[in-house]
Amino acid sequence: MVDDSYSKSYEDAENFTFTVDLPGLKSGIVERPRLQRFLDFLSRLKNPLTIIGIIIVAGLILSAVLAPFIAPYNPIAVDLNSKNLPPSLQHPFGTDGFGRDIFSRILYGAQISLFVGIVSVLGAVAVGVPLGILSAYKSGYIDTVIMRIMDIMLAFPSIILAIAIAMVIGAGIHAVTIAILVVSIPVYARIARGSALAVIQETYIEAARAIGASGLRIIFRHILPNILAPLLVEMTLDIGSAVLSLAGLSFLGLGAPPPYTYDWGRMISDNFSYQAVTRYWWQLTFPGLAIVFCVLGWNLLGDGLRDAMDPKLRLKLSKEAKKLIKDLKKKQRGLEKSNAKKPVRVVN
Amino acid sequence: MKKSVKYSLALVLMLSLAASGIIILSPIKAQAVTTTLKIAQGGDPITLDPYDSWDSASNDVILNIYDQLVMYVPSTLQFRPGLAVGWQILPNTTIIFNIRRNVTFHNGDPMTPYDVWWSLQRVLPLYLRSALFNSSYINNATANPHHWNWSEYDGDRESFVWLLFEPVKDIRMADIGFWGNTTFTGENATAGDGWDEIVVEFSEPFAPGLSLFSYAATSIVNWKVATELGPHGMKFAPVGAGTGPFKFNSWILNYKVVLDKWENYWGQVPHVDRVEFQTILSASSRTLAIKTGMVDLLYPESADWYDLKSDPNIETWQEAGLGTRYISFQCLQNVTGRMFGILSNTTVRKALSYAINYDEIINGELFLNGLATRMTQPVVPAIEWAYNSSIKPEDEGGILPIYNITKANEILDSLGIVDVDGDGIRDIKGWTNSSDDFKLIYGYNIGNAVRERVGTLLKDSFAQIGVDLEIQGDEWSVFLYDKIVNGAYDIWMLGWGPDYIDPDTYFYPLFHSKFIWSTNGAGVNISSVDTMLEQARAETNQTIRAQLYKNVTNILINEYVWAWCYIPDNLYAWRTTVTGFKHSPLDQMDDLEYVEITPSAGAGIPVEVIAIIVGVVVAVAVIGGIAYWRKGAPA
Amino acid sequence: MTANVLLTIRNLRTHFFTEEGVVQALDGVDLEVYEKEIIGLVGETGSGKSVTALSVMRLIPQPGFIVDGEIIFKGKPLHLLSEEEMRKIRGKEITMIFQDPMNALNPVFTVGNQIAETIQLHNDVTYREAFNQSIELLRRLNIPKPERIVNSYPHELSGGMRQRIQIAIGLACQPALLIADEPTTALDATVEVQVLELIKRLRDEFNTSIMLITHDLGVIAEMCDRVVVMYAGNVVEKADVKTIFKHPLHPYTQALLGAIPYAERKKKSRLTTIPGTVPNLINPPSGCRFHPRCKHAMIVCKTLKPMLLEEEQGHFVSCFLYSKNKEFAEREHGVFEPLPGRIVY
Amino acid sequence: MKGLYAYIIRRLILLIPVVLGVMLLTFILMHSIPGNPVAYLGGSGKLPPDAVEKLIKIYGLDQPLFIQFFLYLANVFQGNLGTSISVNPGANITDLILTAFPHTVELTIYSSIIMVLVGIPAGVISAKKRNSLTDNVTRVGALIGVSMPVFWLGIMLQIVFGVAIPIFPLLWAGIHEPAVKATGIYLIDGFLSLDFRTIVDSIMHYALPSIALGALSLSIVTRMVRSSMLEVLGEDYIRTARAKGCSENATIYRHALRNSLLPATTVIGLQIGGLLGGAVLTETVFAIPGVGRLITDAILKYDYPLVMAGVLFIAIIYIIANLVVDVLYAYLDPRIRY
Repeated sequence: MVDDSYSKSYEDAENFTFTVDLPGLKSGIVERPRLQRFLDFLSRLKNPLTIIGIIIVAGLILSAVLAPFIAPYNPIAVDLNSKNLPPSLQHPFGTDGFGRDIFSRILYGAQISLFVGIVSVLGAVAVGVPLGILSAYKSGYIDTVIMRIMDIMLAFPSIILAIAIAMVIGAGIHAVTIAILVVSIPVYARIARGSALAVIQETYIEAARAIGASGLRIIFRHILPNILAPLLVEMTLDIGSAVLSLAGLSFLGLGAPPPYTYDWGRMISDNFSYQAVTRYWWQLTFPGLAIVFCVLGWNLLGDGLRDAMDPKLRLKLSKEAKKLIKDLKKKQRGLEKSNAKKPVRVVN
Repeated sequence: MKKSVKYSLALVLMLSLAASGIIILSPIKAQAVTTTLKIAQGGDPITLDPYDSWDSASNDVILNIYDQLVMYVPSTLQFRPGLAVGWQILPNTTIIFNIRRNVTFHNGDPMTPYDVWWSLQRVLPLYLRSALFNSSYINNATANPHHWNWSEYDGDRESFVWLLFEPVKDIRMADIGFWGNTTFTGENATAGDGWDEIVVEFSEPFAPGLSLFSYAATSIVNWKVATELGPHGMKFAPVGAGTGPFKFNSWILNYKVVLDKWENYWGQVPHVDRVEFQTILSASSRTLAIKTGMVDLLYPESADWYDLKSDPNIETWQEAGLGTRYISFQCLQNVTGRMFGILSNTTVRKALSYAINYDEIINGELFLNGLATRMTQPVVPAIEWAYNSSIKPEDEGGILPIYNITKANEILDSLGIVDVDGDGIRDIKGWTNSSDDFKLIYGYNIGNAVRERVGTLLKDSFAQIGVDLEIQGDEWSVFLYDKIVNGAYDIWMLGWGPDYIDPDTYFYPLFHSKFIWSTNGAGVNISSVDTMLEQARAETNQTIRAQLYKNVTNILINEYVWAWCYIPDNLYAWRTTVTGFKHSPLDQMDDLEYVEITPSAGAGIPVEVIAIIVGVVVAVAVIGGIAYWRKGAPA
Repeated sequence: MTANVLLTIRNLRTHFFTEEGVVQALDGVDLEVYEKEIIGLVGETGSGKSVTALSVMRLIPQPGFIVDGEIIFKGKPLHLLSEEEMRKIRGKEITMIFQDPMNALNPVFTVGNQIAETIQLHNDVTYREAFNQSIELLRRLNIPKPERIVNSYPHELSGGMRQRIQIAIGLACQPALLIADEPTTALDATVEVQVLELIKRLRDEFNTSIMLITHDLGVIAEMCDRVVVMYAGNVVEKADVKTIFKHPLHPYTQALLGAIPYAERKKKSRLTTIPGTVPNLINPPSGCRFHPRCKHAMIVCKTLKPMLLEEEQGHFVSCFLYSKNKEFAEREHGVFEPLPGRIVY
Repeated sequence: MKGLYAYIIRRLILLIPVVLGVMLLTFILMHSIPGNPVAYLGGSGKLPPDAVEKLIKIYGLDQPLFIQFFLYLANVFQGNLGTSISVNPGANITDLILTAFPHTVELTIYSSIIMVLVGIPAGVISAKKRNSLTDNVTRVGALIGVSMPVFWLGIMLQIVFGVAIPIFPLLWAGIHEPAVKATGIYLIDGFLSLDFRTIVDSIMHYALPSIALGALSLSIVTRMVRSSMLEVLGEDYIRTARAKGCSENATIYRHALRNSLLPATTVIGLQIGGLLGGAVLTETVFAIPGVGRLITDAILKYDYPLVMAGVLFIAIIYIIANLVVDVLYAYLDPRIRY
């Protein structure tokens, strides 16, 4: 009953265009070399939003990797002389009740977010995709069983199921990671199954079968490459949502135990007090902003990738066109007035 | 188009007219007919059945629904007659209570001595209860229809306070002696016909005996109601079970408990018509609630204390409390295969107690925010006669350790515990069998922010003395009933609230070696301490007792069994609309019958304005729909 | 021909401003439609036929724009009208039928509803009346059981029936001009014949003139009075149907008539299906757009653009092989020799 | 219509295995909780051994697993979800959840109203004015909305509209209670008892939470509607409509909107699940005594039975919601043959 139809369909949102029947294009076809296509792909990533996304994600990864070197302070070192300091030059994002530098903590927090996001998504892919391909390749009761299980998992609101699983495993980063991983398995299973089914219909698979290629070979040689694109996009987007789930779970206290309290969601829940709400706004705002930017970055990147993956003629008016339209409109307005009194012109 | 504009105008007019009409007609103009006292609590009560209540949320409600034999003079620690008009203490093994007459339960039943007896026996240890029920004088089922099923009744669960009642030997109604040979009709007996005495016998002399009967747990319940309702009913809806100033109205789980004024209260009839104990989980929400006047009274958060203090609409009260908070060390040797045993060394414990930042814990904003005093010994200052005021922390010229990293380091160095492999952590080879690094486990119960933060603090300062601290959070019951008693932690923080106002409660359960796997989690096992505590318990001469307790105190302090942390203040905050609130030194909210409240006008945007706004919004929505319909489908 | 002109298109230029570049879909189309005639626009797929039609309807989707030229319908300059006025003309004066009957009807409304809508849009009638009128209309197109048809949804009807419904929508307001954009391509042969019959009959019944866009010369031959041959956004030849089929002048026309395999029926080709390639209309061949494929191609063809001139009575052609163009070409640069011959087809 | 009923019934039958599966999953989770189940079945405090025996008997813990599962099923179908162990020890979980549920429902209703009344128009407009400033603002806004943690938005709203500009009440406590408590949903009860104060109070108190909760779904719906709108605008029948001479608005609102709303229905259905999940966080921030806060509290107090029961409950509600949406879809789209 549940599917990711919406995520699939604002695929088109970003780069939708009408399609016109334009003259003589067939004769324009040429087979482009692979490199050329890759270059086109890159060139299509050149839209401002995507670039922002790339920058953000790169920043995240950098800050996660370089945190020990670039972070001005130790994220768990207590400094009781500088408690609750507002943002300043020494402490760009201020300090918390223990005098710990929020900026450094956020930098380190990137490690946790990235770890959980990437590991959980990769894990989900590693489990989900084989399942999906299997159920597509071996249709029949295997297919039914797998897909029913997926349905059942999808019958829970994801965060709720994640809560339950994390509860069972016991609080901690690993628990949260596993929870998110498990929850996002069905998505990939479905995607893989869908695309694999589409591919299997193709004649070249028939051909491969005909020449007696082994199932594995067919899967690896023919099916996998073809479902790679949608998977990549979905993964990128999912890392974002994984970060969100992580934040939610650790806000509920299922996240990292101390001393790894520099997880973003946990920073918010730890600092969430009347004092913080009324006085120490920075303790709540900056970790939240970190989450927002992180997720935003992944989303932008994902959307950009998707656009680049299945290119369509995107509407972009060149300068001349814009100018032209403007004076066309002007002309028309002017002439509408005039042709009101213009005598009817008879042509024969 | 024009048409729809016209329509919309008409509709807006109509709707706003309707709205204003509703306003005029609606009952909002009439002020609330009842005066309600709203109290914010940090959690839902566990139960409203007195005998197994142990958390403060339940206690506060129960104390207002039920009465006890002995009660406190408001905002003091003096006893006053409760449901017992008086009592004699025969040479310290027996107490005789004279039951108050003409007291009626909330359902109109008169309170009988049998009710008292029945209510008291419930808190006794199981073996004692079975003894009572099966004793010679209550042996026939018709006389005592429920003697056979008392255990099902309480779900085989002993009262949480049963330990305290161990010294009780027998509870009986007076004159049992010569009634014994006649047929017993106890439950029909009414006060005043010679049955109005309750005799409590202790197996051994027990000085603080009287205070046992002031607990919420020993509240007097209507046994008929209790048996009708059964455990579940008593737990969640004890209608008519009590004699207290307020009678139970309703309990919306996880939301609020509502109590109504009980007009026929034997004492001061309440001024307010209704009391609501609202459950507001998050601390900040509670603070906001009282600042915005959504509730009238609460125990404020120490973090937000100064905001409330500075608020002109809010009055606050602060006084030294009776509870203590301490950091306990695992003093036992070689417990169940764990590495430690190093903490069994007094000097190491001393060193560690120098590495604890007491000042931050007491004054830090994340901790007590200055609303506590340094704890210097097991007993609190409020009990002057047993308190040794000469014991002070070092900075005040005393001997108690204060936060002093260098000294801690020196001590450890002098012990020869040094960092051999240069990983920044001292090595303890030779001290224990297992690991090399000096590594300790700090335990706290998840959800207790202060203890968790103390862990963070300790980890930091212990790192400075080359001790590695692992912070481990556990759920409360696991924390208490599994981990601590099985010595799974090396260090942990706990609090102790007095069971009764007597030094005994601060020493006996905590340091007597017979409680080592339960309340004496530190595993203090000093024979001299044991003997002195037993003496003090039996002794009635206060000066001698005082001396004994002071000796014990000295031993414990020099043994560094605990790091004596702080004594939290009792904090109350209430709106200025509330008058006559009696703040109890016991940090509880009984005596609400004296509270008066002046209803205040509700703040916020006037309802009328919002009414109009809502009307317009609705109108626009409707018109939008209509317009779409007209423009859209002709079908 | 003395019948007076209904629609005149002069030097119509419609360009699409894509991010790849400016696609010169139409550059300088000249044609006129007389009253009560069936004029056929023929040309290989996407030679600009549909774009011409859409330009007339002023329905060119973004980013296409009429850059230049004039469209005069009954003396009204359509290219100058405001949207409001244009809307009054669409569906009432000029209507259009689209190729794919599957998607051309709105799936969530009943057929009757959609016909009635058209009627209601242009005449002041209640929905009920409009609905009854639409039933009448269907009966006039002698469609069986109109009462049942009107209450059914498009997906419940056959392709041919859908196409008939489209025609009904088109004729709901007795338009003066009905543009049929490949009305029968998606239908199978038998149905195709019926639909064409219907159209032909309607011309006399409603005396509308019909612009029939197709790449099927057979259809042209049996339906049309006059033919306009288009190639790559230009009108290369136009004449009445006999002349065209008797002696075509333009090499392209000849090629078409010679049933050259590369002019086979193709489905619509969508620009979007060619990643990042440069369509040849973004920088079209210089001079005569046909010259790369023309077997009579001359140097001049590469440099200059021939004009659409009248070779014989009512027979226009734009090629340097003929008449004024020829003279002009010779005058311009005397050279007159074929390019090194290349086999294109 | 008849077909529709048949369809509904078929869907209901198809639902049974899913529901059973959901219960099985919950059961498995319940049983993979570390430690001895009696430890939490008995509640805090130590139990005498015979009591443990009794409990094991009562809960049939000595039975083989699958029998236990059937016991569990039987209990659930009798509406008996077990007893809470640490939130309200001994309380019947069904009561707990049922008392809490109306508040969650109310919150969800408000949020979905926001989601629909704002999301759909926003999507339509930004699709209509494509690549205009409005469109870009909407798109970026939606993107940010998609990437914002619910609870954080809640806190920010509190800071801004509760502290900085005190317009709305900061938390749920203090809401005016209706005289009639028919549904437990205060808005409805307010209307039933014609108590205007309650209605207004309900709206005011739920304003911030529902905005915080609705934001995410709102953004998703906006993006969804926009995309499907653009997709539809490319369809042939839109061109037909224009060729008929429909005005721009008529084309968009009559022809395009209906078609583009069809896929949106599914998404909105899915979002109800999102709302239920988000309620857990929102109710925690705003101290609304709903199912979500109940679950949070249970998590903090390790009340395993309560958490699992809550999860099961929400899952079931979610399933039902989706069923309703599917039926609605089938009803709206004539192309679907049921």
